[in-house]
Amino acid sequence: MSADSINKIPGKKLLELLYWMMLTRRIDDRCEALFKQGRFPGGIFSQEGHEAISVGSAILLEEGDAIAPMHRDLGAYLVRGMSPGRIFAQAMGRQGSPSGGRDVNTHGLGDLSLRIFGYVSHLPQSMGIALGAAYSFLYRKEDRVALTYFGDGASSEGGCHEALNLAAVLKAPVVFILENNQYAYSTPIEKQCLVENLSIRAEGYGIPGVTIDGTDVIAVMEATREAIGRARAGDGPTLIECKNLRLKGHAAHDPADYIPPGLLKRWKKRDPISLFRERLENSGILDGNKLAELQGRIEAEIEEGVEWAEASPWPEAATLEKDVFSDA
Amino acid sequence: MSADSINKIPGKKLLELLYWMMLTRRIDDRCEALFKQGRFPGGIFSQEGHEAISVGSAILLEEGDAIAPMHRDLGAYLVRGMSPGRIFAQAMGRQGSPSGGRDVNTHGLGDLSLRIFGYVSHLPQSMGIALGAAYSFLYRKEDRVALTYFGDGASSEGGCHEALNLAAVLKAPVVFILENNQYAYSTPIEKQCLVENLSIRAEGYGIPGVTIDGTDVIAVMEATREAIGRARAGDGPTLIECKNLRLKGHAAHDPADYIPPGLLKRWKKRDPISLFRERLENSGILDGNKLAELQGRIEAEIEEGVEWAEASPWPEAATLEKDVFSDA
Amino acid sequence: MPELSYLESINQALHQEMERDENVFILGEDVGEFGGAFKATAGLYEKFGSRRVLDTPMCEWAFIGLANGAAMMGLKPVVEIQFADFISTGFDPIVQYAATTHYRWGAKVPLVIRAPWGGGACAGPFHSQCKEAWFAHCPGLKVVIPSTPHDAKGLLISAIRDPNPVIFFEPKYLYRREKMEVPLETYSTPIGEAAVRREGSDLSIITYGAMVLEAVEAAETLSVENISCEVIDLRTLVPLDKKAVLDSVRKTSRALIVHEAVKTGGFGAEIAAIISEEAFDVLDAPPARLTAPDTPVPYSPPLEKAFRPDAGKIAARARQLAAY
Amino acid sequence: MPELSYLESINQALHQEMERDENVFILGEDVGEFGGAFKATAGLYEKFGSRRVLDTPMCEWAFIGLANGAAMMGLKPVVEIQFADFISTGFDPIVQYAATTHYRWGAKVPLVIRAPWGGGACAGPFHSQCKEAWFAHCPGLKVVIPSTPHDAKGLLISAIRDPNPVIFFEPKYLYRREKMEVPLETYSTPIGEAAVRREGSDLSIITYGAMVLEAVEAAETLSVENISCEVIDLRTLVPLDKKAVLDSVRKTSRALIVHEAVKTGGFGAEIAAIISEEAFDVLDAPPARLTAPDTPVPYSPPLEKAFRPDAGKIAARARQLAAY
Ligand SMILES: Cc1ncc(C[n+]2csc(CCOP(=O)(O)OP(=O)(O)O)c2C)c(N)n1
Ligand SMILES: Cc1ncc(C[n+]2csc(CCOP(=O)(O)OP(=O)(O)O)c2C)c(N)n1
Ligand SMILES: [Mg+2]
Ligand SMILES: [Mg+2]
Repeated sequence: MSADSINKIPGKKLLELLYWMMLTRRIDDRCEALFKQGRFPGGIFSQEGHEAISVGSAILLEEGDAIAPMHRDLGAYLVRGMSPGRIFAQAMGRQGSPSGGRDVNTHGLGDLSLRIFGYVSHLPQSMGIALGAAYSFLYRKEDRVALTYFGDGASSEGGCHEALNLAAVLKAPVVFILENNQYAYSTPIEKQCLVENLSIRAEGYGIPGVTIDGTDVIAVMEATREAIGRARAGDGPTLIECKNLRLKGHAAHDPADYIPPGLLKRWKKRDPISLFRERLENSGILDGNKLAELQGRIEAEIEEGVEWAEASPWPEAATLEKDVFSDA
Repeated sequence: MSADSINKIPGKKLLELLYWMMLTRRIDDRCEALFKQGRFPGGIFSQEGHEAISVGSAILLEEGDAIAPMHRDLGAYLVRGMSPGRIFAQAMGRQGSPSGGRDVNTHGLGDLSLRIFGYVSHLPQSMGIALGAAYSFLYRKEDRVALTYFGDGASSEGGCHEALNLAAVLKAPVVFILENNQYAYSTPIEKQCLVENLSIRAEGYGIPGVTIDGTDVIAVMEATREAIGRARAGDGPTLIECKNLRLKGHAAHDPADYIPPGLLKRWKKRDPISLFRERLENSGILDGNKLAELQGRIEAEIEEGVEWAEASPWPEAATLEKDVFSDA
Repeated sequence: MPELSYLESINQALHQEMERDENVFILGEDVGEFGGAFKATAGLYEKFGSRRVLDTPMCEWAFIGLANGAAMMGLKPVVEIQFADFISTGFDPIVQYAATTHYRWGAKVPLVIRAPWGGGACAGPFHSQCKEAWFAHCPGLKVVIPSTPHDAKGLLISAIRDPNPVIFFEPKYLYRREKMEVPLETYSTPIGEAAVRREGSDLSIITYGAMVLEAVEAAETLSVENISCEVIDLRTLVPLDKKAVLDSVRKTSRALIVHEAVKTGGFGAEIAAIISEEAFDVLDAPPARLTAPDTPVPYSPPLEKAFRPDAGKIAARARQLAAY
Repeated sequence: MPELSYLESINQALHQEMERDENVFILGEDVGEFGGAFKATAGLYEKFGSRRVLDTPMCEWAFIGLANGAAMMGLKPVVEIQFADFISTGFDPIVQYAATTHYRWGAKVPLVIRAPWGGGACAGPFHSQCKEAWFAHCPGLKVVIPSTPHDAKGLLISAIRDPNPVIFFEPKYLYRREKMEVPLETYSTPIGEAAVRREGSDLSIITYGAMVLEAVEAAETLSVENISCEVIDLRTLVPLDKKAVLDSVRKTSRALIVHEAVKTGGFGAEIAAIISEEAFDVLDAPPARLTAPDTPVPYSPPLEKAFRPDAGKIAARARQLAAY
């Protein structure tokens, strides 16, 4: 194999990317297992196949930047500092989670101290929220950026159009990442739009748009880096379409047998983590020892997280009516 | 002047176009006067500068086709068979109007026997309605088309995006006419979008889009003819952007002094009716006699309409609670 | 008679109405081959094809708008909203267009909007909402919430045959809970008629949706204590069967109104207002409301349990009221 | 003290709060140079520039979403909806995001949504709506509807300083109707406190918005007939000043609830329910509601006049109630 573009990136950074992606995947696996064991009162979304997108983009944020993720961005939460324990606790409905048991799975998994905005189900609300954060940066003349995500499904919602156009008009420092995983629940992309690349819509707003391989964490990082640079330079928003496939069901309850086996097989070969691991191995950055070390660290963190979550108490019924309003 | 493209069109048709445009303008003038005389309990929208768009497109519809107009499409109502009297009666709040005094000005000016859908204020609802009519044609395998209109302002609303994309995906026989009159109330187009031509957005839906001169009734007719042909042939929707300027205020109460005088002056020279009249005169299709005849006919119709409307009784208070629901 | 679940009953009504009337069609997200998030539309795509069982992209505004337009052209759209919570995303075409059009210029907009509704499944703040009060406050909309498999079928058939827009909320808590005998043939249950689920003389429990089950259970508990409760299942909020409510209250002189929706501005307020306005003279106790508190719907089991009324809470409140 | 109209008072509050707090900014359609459809934001653009007085394209969803995001970042957005009727177009960011976020994960969303609201101006079904009940039914939103120039200023200032999302409806019928003395300095009128507009002993008229004026006029008429009416102006629906309502009803034993919104599911039902639940023992007559009927708001003068409650209708209903 000839020189890989990753050689320009420090090995440490590359291993960091791999770590976050593997951590994301293993949490996802663990969530599926916990769900099947009945340890989550509610459901949980699968993240498989999305790790390169959430990790490769969020990794570029600096302190003070803001992020408004969607439901396949576990990686982004982790990268931005949300601990696995709090994430498990959220799915378990425990007091120690960001929502204190009030919201389910990755919904409402917000923490302003990390500048992570919790989302609501109604897609794609997060786009408006990120735009608002971006407007606050303009307002205060801060050199910051907001990053947000939406799916191919959400791209058909009116809000997506409004947010993109308003961001364009305001030249707001926001990066919109479209996670085109080819499905909205059971609905394939061909039933959602006629265009080959959804990024073409950027032209209709007069902003740059690109389509990239969403299974390639380096491609995601490079495209995001460019977009963030543009945002910080005052040149406004960018739309980045990342193509991938959701490798599991919409949520843990969904066997997703509507995905044609051939399609799934093709994309399983493009598992973002395997691909990246191979590249690192081929470039001599990763070896068996390092991998084992990473895996060990991850398993330990996950165990610790699950334990922490399970030790977290149930919310007390007496708190039910607290905090509907803020007092000050 | 060299051969004008209008020479391909029968003189009778051309005079018909002129008639409808002049009628629209004169009704508009009369409405303004009636409003100022306090004979309308509510407000009224100005149509000036939009006549070529509404007339040049609606003229192509056949019986059984459907139309969902917006608030600058008086011409379309007239062409499709709504009598001036009923229109005046609507603005006056009389029983004889399509809404029986329940809705104001061109709102709710619907008549299913004419396949005209009354609109609601919430822009751009009519786009969804027209799409529904178009879907009914597909459903019943009817060779019909639905025509609808929206403004540059409404183009920023989410519904616009949803309707265009859904129409594209369904290959629905619907023609979307964007009346880009450069203002949404007081807000100029530069504050609404960054693109030169809004028709570029069609590409993002995989459908044809064109931008044409909205002051040229023949250009409107030709573009609409093509779009309708495509729709009837099963090739789906088209977006036609017509550029013009709203020559008066947003509504009769609005002096519109936010429009730069230079801009207004430039576009007043492109008054769609004067332009067309000149062309017809230059081509020898219109002469003083014919013009006078048209004018006379129009004035008589308007007089008759106003009289009819004023003779129409006020709705009775006792009917207030009728017809909220349909009984059968 | 075959025994059907609530969900099977909905599915059967859809099959039968689509067979009966060429104009009936289904649309929404994932309603086609997939059969809908809850499988309410299972088998329809196979039988009727993509023209009559239309999978849409995610665009509640546009597909409800489409339904409005198609309805005015004489078709009979049956829209599925994936969860009732998402009905707010397609709000304008419902509350502004569909609700007002017949009044404004005489066009009928006969469509049905079906939506899996309500809580009790640890689904969190956005998959559990009960916002029927929003729609009851929009003249021109009918609001139907059946509580049994039998009514689900009969009322859905009525809704499809109704010339008006009908918001049809289906308590998803009941989807697979209890089966009951449901006639195989089509039948319609009239919109606007409440049902007496249990007769009683001491107290009227007035409710709808999944709370009917809880109210009946509470009534059974209380009957052992010699408190005789009548349970009124409103079935439709608009039009409201005022007569059934008032007849019951005139008989019992005490009213307990129960719903899953939050208290302030809930439909229970309307019922309480009507009772106190029109049966004031017969009341032996103030009309009482037992509802969810004024919070979003919380996810975690201890919180959702505290949030949601149930048989135990109903019985406790009824006891108080009976002793007033 | 200068005399200000309702509109001038709103405008002054905006000027003063923007001067006081760098974080306060305005956004909406035509709010900039144009000063808003009703001129409520006149002069602000000139003074504070386009960053703090932001003209948006037509996109209620996105600009309210933007306001949510900005609010969580510590800014204080004051959104203008051109007419309250269009609030349904930006519904999700309000009822789903702003309302629930503090409860769900602790972030404050301090924004104000101002909207010219209500009828009486022959503006038809889409420029006259009163949908406050929708928002009162969403825990997490405050709902404020001032009825005087003095309150308009004081309550808008309170709303801007409130750490929660506040829906602020301005009866446009009152915008230019009556001037009154309004202090030049800033002051805040507490959210959640009703005002007694007129004291009385026979009957309580409980109302808000433009109906306060009509109720006071009715009370004056009735005083000549020796019927003494107390007029309670709720001023805020959420949080509701239950004490003021109940105190008044305990004093008069009769309650007439008046609003411009349609009857079914209107906020009047909530008031009637509360009164009958909590002041049952003192009531000498059923709590009565006088509201608009259940129709869209009709345009034509004879219809709108019949639709809308006014002093005459209030007096007539109050007479009946007093004689009950
Ligand atoms: C407005 C709205 N309508 C419907 C839903 C229900 N829903 C949840 S996720 C989903 C599919 C989302 O697809 P996409 O945006 O492509 O994201 P993905 O799940 O594929 O990552 C749907 C329909 C929703 N959340 N919001
Ligand atoms: C959803 C919505 N928001 C706000 C308004 C108020 N409004 C009425 S017309 C208008 C401007 C419309 O501009 P455009 O679409 O360009 O049409 P034009 O009036 O210029 O023909 C506005 C803001 C509305 N009707 N609908
Ligand atoms: Mg997807
Ligand atoms: Mg315009």
